[in-house]
Amino acid sequence: MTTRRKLLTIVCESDLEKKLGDEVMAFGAHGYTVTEARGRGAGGERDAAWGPSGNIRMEVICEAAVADSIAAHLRKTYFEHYALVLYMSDVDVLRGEKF
Amino acid sequence: MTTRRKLLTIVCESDLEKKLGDEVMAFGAHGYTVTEARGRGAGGERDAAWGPSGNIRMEVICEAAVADSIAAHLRKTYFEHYALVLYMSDVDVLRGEKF
Amino acid sequence: MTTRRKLLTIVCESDLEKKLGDEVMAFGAHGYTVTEARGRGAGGERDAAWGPSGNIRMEVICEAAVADSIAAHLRKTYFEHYALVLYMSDVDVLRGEKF
Amino acid sequence: MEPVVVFFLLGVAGGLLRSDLKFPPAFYEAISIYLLLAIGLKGGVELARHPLASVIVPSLVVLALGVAIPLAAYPILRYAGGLKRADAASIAAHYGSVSVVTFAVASAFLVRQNVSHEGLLTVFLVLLEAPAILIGVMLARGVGAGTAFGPVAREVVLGKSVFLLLGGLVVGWVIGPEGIAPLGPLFIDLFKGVLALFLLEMGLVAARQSAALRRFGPFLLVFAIVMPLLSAALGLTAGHLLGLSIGGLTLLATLAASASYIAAPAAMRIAVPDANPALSLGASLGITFPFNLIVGIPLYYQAAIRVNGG
Amino acid sequence: MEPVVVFFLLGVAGGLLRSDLKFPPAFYEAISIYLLLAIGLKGGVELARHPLASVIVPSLVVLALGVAIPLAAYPILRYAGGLKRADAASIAAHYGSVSVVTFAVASAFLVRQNVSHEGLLTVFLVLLEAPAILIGVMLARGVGAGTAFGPVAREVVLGKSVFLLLGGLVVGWVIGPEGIAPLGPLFIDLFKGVLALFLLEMGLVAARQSAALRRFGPFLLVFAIVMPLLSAALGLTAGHLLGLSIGGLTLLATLAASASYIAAPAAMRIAVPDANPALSLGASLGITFPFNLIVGIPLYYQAAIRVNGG
Amino acid sequence: MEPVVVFFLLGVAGGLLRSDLKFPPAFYEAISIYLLLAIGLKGGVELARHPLASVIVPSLVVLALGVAIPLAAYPILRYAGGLKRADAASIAAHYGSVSVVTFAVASAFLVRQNVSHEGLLTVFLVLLEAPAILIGVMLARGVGAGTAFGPVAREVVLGKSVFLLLGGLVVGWVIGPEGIAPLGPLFIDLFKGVLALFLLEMGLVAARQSAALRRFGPFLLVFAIVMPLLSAALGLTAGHLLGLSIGGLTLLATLAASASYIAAPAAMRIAVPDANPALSLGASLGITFPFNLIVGIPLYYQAAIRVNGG
Ligand SMILES: Nc1ncnc2c1ncn2[C@@H]1O[C@H](COP(=O)(O)O)[C@@H](O)[C@H]1O
Ligand SMILES: Nc1ncnc2c1ncn2[C@@H]1O[C@H](COP(=O)(O)O)[C@@H](O)[C@H]1O
Ligand SMILES: Nc1ncnc2c1ncn2[C@@H]1O[C@H](COP(=O)(O)O)[C@@H](O)[C@H]1O
Ligand code: NA
Ligand code: NA
Ligand code: NA
Repeated sequence: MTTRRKLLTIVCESDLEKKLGDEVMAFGAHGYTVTEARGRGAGGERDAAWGPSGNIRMEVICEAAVADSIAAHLRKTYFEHYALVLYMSDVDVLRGEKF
Repeated sequence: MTTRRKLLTIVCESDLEKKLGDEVMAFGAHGYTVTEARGRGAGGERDAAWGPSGNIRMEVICEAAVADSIAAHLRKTYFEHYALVLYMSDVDVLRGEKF
Repeated sequence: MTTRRKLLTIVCESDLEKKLGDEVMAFGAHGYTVTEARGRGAGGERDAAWGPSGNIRMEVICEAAVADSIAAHLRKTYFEHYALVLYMSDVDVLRGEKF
Repeated sequence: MEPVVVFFLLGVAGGLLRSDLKFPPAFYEAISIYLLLAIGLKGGVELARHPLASVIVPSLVVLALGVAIPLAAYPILRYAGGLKRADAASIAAHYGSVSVVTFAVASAFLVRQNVSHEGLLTVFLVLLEAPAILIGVMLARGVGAGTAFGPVAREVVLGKSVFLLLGGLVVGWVIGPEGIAPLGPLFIDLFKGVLALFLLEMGLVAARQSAALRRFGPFLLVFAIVMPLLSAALGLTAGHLLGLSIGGLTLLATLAASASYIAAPAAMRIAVPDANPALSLGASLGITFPFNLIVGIPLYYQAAIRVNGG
Repeated sequence: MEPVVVFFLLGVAGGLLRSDLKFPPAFYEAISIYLLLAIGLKGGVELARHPLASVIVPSLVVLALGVAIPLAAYPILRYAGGLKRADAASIAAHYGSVSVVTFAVASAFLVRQNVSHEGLLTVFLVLLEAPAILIGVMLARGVGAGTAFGPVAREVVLGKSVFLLLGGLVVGWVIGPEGIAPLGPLFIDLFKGVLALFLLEMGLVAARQSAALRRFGPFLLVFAIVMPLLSAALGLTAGHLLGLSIGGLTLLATLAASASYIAAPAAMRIAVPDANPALSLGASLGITFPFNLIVGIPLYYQAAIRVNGG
Repeated sequence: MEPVVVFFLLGVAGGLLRSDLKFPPAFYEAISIYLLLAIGLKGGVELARHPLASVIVPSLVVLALGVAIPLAAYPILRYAGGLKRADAASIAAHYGSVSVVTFAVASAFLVRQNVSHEGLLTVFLVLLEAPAILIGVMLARGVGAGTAFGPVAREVVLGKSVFLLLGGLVVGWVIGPEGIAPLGPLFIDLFKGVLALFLLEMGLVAARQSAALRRFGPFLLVFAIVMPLLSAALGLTAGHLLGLSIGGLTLLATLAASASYIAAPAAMRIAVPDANPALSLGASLGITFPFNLIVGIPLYYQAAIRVNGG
């Protein structure tokens, strides 16, 4: 009944939302989910108290190969200059063909 | 110390929140967590700019059997007509008897 | 390319955010991500309609040992008197040294 | 052109140009709450000036109007438009119910024309919100044994739109003109400015809805312009029966012509799952809403003058 | 009845009927920030009219009141009510601290009665917010060696309630009457309307809180009505000592009688984890808050007339 | 001191004392939308009083100013400050662009001095927002073959700041003085109060930004105070060329001296990733913004008097 897919979660500064969304789709994902977030990390506290200090948390369910290519792209494009954290895990989805 | 449980995550249109919450409990879950979300998928962009275009993201930690019966119910009830995505994974919880 | 780490997720009443954030860092985590949440559980409905009824959802990616010591601390400190749910899973991260 | 409508056009421009302007969801919610409550309050204060008994007959006429419009729309959608049952029923519900903001713009229009209207009109607004939604559910499901209308009725009446309008009406009625005075700076003076902000946001949203509609061919587009004209005619007829003033006629025609995009979508989404919300919202918000704002309201006003003068 | 209280009742009705109306959390927060700041500002402007030295003695008396009330409440809760130590201490803290919104409603009440009051009262409001919370922590933990009050004190004073009230007070005092004039349309004229909105929301919340209270039996219910009366008597006594006017007496009695549901819950939740927040919020917000709004304020006003006239 | 600046200082105090006061993100957003739109509207209504042709030459002069300031700032940052290319370019863009809130405070300052200004100034505000950002991107990337300015230009012009200012300007121009009248209670009367709220929030934020700056040594600190003075001189020169009044000169000098912390950061973050945002925000928001509010505006006003009188 279920199919195994990758769940790729990205936490990064809000300013990247639009660009990231487009890129994720371009790499072959069929959708994503975004929530507002705040947090702390190597770049200090990002408390979402005003525009430039907010984070987003983006989740992408996709095939492992797509997840890998998105991750590789983000690593190359954003790791050096942006506050961005990325992690992956396995999830079981219904309607596997959707992702 | 920890017990293995299922984490069932549902992303769907906000209008379903109340109904879904009640159903999830009726199927034997003992709680759930909801966050506001937006996203993209087969149904296009849902950007939460106004009421009808918002999503929610609901997480339910429960026993595998409960997760399966919730998933089956949602598949039957909502897949055809609603923007709804659902996935499952294993998590380790403290106080396993709580879930 | 990726390293395995623990993803510790905590759902609890908003009032704890500041204290919890500090404690998590003190136990050796290098960051965390917070989103606003609401939910239902043993303590009834927490619908975020006003200050005292809101939840937060905090995610910490860290080494397994750190996750365990945070979990042990939270269990000891908060389980008895606070609405707090906690679960763990494995995730694969890039830049493992970051976490 | 009514100034607040210019804000709507700015929003539409932003939407079409894909500006990244977006109102935070909480801001949109807060403004909605304010507008609904303020309209209710103002209506309640007006109402306090009339004996309550005089409300009963007009209310029944208006309820009939709220039932007649969706019943008239449904066969058009189903047989002329060839839409499937659920969609026809859902769209009929949207057009039978009302748009609170269209009502507010029409009121602003009347103020600019120095035309007054009966306090009762806000009661009509509240009365027209719910019945069409119930009719829509019946049309979709049939009036069979298994159908439970209770939950839907409950949902609509305790849903925030009706609750705030009705609640405002009752509070306004209880506290009366002197009670409202110290609240006036918020609920009266700011009203039009907040309405302008809301219309800016609705312009952004409407631009996207009308884009979605393009996929569904010309029938809905024509329907979304012709149906309000038919409904307005029904509204004028009912208003004439009730002997309304020119202002009252204009508002009742506008109410009839307007299509819901807040209460109806939420209710239909749950009660009639197999109706496609892109169709009903595309028509009601993407076409009928701008049409009424720009063309409809002045037209209904002209028609009201003829009806009242005739 | 004071108009804003009618909004509260509407909210209670919505809560009891389980309407799906809900203020977005950000809206609730924004309104709170506004109300606290506006009250502070108004008080600060008033204060600018008095020499600062004249504030010292009254302040000490009021501080004593803020210590006395929780010390009086604690034994009642602990021994008459049989509550466990943490709960008795936490509830005592809530009742010793104050409800800013109850204060605002009492001020509105006085405006309607055409009764003025001393500018000092806003200072009293700020002074009464914190001490009871510290007393509550002491009662719960004992004044032992290991107890660190610094963090709790810091938390309360820099917490947003006290910071905004006190900050507003200072800003109002600095900019004075001419400085506030151009800010008046926001901070003065809109005040009562925003208060009405807030009371609508608090009604929704209070309805749920009082439901939670039912589980805990009749003692708390009685306490939540009798304690404000006792505290009001203490407040009137203190006010009489200070020679306050009828308006000032009414407000000080109201402050004494009111129970905190913003600052105290947040502080007690962290400082006294084993106190059950459903008890303290159920009593303070579910019973005492509505009681003061509807019955208490007019009563304290009558009492103030007697005290002042006597 | 201008009253709204006192709110800024309260925010700074809260930030330094680490108060837990925090505006919800949606509230911050809502206030920004309001302020930008209100400024645009007011400017548009003013503009409606002038023939449109008279705008062209001044606009070109002001555009030149918007290009000149970042070109002047860049070599200072790069060679005197030893900053790397991307950082120098990004900071230059921030200082060439403008702070809408600084402009609003300067307008409020002029109102208190009873000094009027040309309606054109809001147009200048809009015109100065974008060019420096494009110059900054060019400075960072070079004007090579592969550089696509289209997306950046699009981003800035359809970004919410410029869209709301420009949109407000157009709407104000279309609806004119009578159209704005019923919207005045929201967009005019409340303006200063909302500005005060916004400044409170910006104080909280600025306190944190200036802390971040400490890590980067004294050069940026000096730059953040000297650069506005240079820019103000350029602004006064341009304004003198255009024959502006004292009020107009003050505002143009303030615009030139102000540094962007809304539009520029968002654009530079995407277009020049290797620039460190802590540097540019630390300088523009942590130092220059408070400097202009407290010292700069009165200074530019004095200078404007000399220039205009000389
Ligand atoms: N160890 C972590 N666990 C969870 N979230 C993190 C962690 N580290 C960083 N983050 C999130 O990622 C954002 C950027 O991280 P950084 O680039 O390390 O500053 C932070 O603001 C957090 O929201
Ligand atoms: N591949 C995906 N990964 C993560 N979230 C998704 C994905 N596809 C859809 N979603 C979410 O589920 C919602 C409904 O999806 P859909 O029914 O495909 O339109 C979207 O608005 C997204 O928030
Ligand atoms: N089974 C569950 N699955 C997901 N979230 C839960 C669950 N139980 C509780 N929660 C969350 O944890 C919060 C506190 O739970 P409790 O202490 O059980 O009242 C709730 O308000 C929910 O947000
Ligand atoms: Na209608
Ligand atoms: Na008290
Ligand atoms: Na500048």
